[in-house]
Amino acid sequence: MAESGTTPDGYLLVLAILLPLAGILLSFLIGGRYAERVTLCSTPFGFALACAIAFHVGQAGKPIVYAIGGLPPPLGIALRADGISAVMLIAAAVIVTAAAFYARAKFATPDGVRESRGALTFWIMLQAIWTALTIIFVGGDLFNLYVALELLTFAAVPLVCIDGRPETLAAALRYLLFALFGSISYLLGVVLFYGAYATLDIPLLAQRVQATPVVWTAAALMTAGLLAKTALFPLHLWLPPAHANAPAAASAVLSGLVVKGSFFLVLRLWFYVLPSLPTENVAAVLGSLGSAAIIMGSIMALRQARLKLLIAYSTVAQIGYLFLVFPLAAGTHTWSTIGWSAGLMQVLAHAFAKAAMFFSAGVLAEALGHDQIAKLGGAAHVLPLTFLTIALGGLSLMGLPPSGGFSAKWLMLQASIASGQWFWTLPVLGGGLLAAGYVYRILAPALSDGQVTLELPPKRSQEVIAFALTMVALALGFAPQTFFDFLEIGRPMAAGLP
Amino acid sequence: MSLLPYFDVGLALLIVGVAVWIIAARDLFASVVSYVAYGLLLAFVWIRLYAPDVALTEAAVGGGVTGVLLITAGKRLGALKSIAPEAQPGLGFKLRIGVLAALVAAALGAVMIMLPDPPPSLAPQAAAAAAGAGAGLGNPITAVLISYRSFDTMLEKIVLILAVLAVWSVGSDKAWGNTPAPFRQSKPYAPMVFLAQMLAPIGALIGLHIFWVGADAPGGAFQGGALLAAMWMVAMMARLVEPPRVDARWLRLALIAGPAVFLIVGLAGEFVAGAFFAYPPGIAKPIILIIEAFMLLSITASLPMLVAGPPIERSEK
Amino acid sequence: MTGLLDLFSIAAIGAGTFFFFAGTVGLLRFPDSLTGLHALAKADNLGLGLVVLGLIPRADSALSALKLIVIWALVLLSGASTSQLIGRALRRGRK
Amino acid sequence: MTPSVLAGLVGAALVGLGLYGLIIHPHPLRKLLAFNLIGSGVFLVFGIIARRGAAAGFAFDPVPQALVITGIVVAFAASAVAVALILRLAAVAGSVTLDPEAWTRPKGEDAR
Repeated sequence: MAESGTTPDGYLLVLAILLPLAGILLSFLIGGRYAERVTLCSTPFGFALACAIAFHVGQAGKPIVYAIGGLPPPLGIALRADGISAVMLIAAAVIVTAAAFYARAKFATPDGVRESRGALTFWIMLQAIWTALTIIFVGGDLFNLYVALELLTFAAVPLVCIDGRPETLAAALRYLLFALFGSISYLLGVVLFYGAYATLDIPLLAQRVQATPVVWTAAALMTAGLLAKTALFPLHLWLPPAHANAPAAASAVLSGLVVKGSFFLVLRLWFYVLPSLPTENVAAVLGSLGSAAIIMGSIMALRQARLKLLIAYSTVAQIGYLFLVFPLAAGTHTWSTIGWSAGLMQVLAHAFAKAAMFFSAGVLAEALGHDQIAKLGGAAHVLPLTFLTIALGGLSLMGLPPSGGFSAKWLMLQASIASGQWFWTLPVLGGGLLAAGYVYRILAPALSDGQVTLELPPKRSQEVIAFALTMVALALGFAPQTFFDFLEIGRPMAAGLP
Repeated sequence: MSLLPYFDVGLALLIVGVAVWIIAARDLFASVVSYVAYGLLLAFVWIRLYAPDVALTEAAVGGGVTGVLLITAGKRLGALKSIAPEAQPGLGFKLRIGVLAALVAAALGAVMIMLPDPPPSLAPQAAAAAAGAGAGLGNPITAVLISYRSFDTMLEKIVLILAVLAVWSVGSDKAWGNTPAPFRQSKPYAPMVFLAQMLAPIGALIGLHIFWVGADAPGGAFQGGALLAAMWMVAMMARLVEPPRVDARWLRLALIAGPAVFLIVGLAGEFVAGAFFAYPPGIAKPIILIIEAFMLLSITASLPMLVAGPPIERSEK
Repeated sequence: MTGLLDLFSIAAIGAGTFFFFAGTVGLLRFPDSLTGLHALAKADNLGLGLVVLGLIPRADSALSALKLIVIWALVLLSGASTSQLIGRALRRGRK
Repeated sequence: MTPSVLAGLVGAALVGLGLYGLIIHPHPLRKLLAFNLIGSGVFLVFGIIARRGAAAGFAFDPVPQALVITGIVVAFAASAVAVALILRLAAVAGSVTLDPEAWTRPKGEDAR
């Protein structure tokens, strides 16, 4: 029960949430170009807080906890940061910061007006996504996490249709309806858990749950809702139009981070709330859906005419890999640790690589005035840095060394073999080949001798930001063992529950 | 012997019947109107479940404000004749989805019967805590909302602000800084003006009363705020007042007041009471009333803005 | 005394229920919407008034009795106004 | 049958009906109504669980009742955002179809 007590460094978790939250309120009140300034000023502090949390988690070797209002669960709400929370907090801070600096060119408030629609919406919603993700990564209460999920939806949907074209409005509406279905399904699961155990606190639930029909129904409803929000095949239909039509800075955050928020809660549910349940069949179903997503998403990506749609379908495929973590990290076997490392590495590598890809696609679309793949002939000669970024990001998506994507897929193969579940190697390898195909489709014409004319010179700062994120994705390939040990902090083991 | 079971069964059948009609009605507007009736019927169920706080919320929001929102939307969509007729799905598809939905409902119904007995509950802890560190509030629901789950309640207000901004953001660039469309395009009828003039002050008084008693009796910031919001909307429908400009400083201030005060008090709690969002014992009740008063303001401002829609260009008026 | 009051309550609420019933039948059976509206107004004003009258002796305090009367007055106000509005909309729709 | 079991069955029926409507209806406003039916069904489940949790002198467990008030507010905000999107879509496109195919077709090919 020591779990529910506040640790001395727990206040960091509250600050990490309240910082962007105060930013939203301040931006909304004073408005205009201050919204941009508030965002840019708060990102370094948010990054510092995320690093401080990671430092404390690493030093203590166990989660840091804060009971809000000094009122511990079950009546109060607790925040908890473990290894994966800390890592995700840092990733979110880095990508949000990158998106903020990348977006300055497009979402500056124009001269001569005090406030503009697009700019105010973008800057406030970006901070709101950051707030919501922070709560999702450190939340310890299932209902509090529901409110955070809704916050995430309300922040993400307006970014999709920020340019107001009819097709973006339709994409945003579809996204909203899927997301609302997801939230309400999740909420129904939450209330069934409350009805069965009168608590919504994750560690308390983990101690109490038993394999009853009520628990299975609750878990199924929550999972179904979260899968709709994560866009796992066959609930992926909303994602490609939404992510491909949003402005590049928003697409990067949506594809790199927002879908990971709901995935993170699927992890929390099955590995933290229900580790004591026999979940082999569930893991097999999730793994199969993931495999189908890898294959279908990659094939659809191969068939797209627009670069941003190709990248969006690639997200559908890469999300599929995430779900292989369920069969590969199940239980307390020696190989489960490998599977767990693989899954988290895939989350991080994809977040950075995909954000970089969308940033590059944005630079390219601005410079060329279109993003038709067929008309990219020779574009690499005029935009060398951007295509280098796409090539290196593609390396991580394919799973070639040295990259985080390679580490993730290599560890997945290891875990499949070690666990005797060799069949999971097929989607991993097949997906890599198909990814090579769609990355080649972009690079081959671009490297050819064709002639393209630039409509606008590319923004050097934007190209550099994209390149920097790719380098993070590659650097993840050199992550030392201590990094993987860090990811294990606070992870409950099926046999010896704390 | 009591007649109540018959009343319950009748109410249940009526609600399911109206729900079927909402889904099955061919006409969009008929479906919308029955949804409003449905929201009011649900308030009865909440009374029967001993949840007067929820019943008040459901009647004010589920029936009232949502009703205005949906009827306005249905009317505006009906006025746009150019909307292409949608292809209806085939019978086979409907049948398959029908079976799926029936299975989900059956499974859920079975689970509702299988819930553990005796049921687990936090009521004893809530009762014990209300007497102690809690807040000294007579209404346990207000105590839970504002003390034990204060963090949820603050985030919910942030959700409302984001929703207001999301609604505003679908307007056109040129319209930014203007006012949303008036609730009625034409000159209002005299009876509407009379109704608004009579009802708005009385309703506002009742709203404040519901807010004030919320500490100890059913009611509170949300229920009172919803009523105040409804009165503002009635006044706007009668064109007694017009919707404010979206960049009006006072409006922005009113919208963020609730969560901002909550945030400041929450931060101060760390230094005064030893934890973020803790209230110093002894003066907890007045502090909570202050927070609730500002939340009342934010709710009153946000609900009509959500219904009013995005700002419009001058020529669209 | 209580017996007499109970009898009064039963009679008043029973009469109120009758007006609601008759109003509903009228709404469904009368030939057009305007006459239906007429029937509905009776149910709202008279029916609810009688129910409130019957409930007043059963209120626990003078304040709750007052609240019941206020509810009736508010329904009268909104009923009369909305009848006007609906009637007007019907007339305009007919033109 | 106790009122809470009855309300539980009503909640389950509403969720099923709403799910059916959400998938079947092509019109987004109808989908939104269906979503609200699911929402009210879920909230009823909260109400039942609160009622079942009556103890310690309370006729209900206050925690789920408090949660449901938050839930109703959030559901209303969601409806408002959806309505704003639907009306804007209808105003700029003259159609409220959600079918992505309809938007990728070249201009001028739309069925008149």
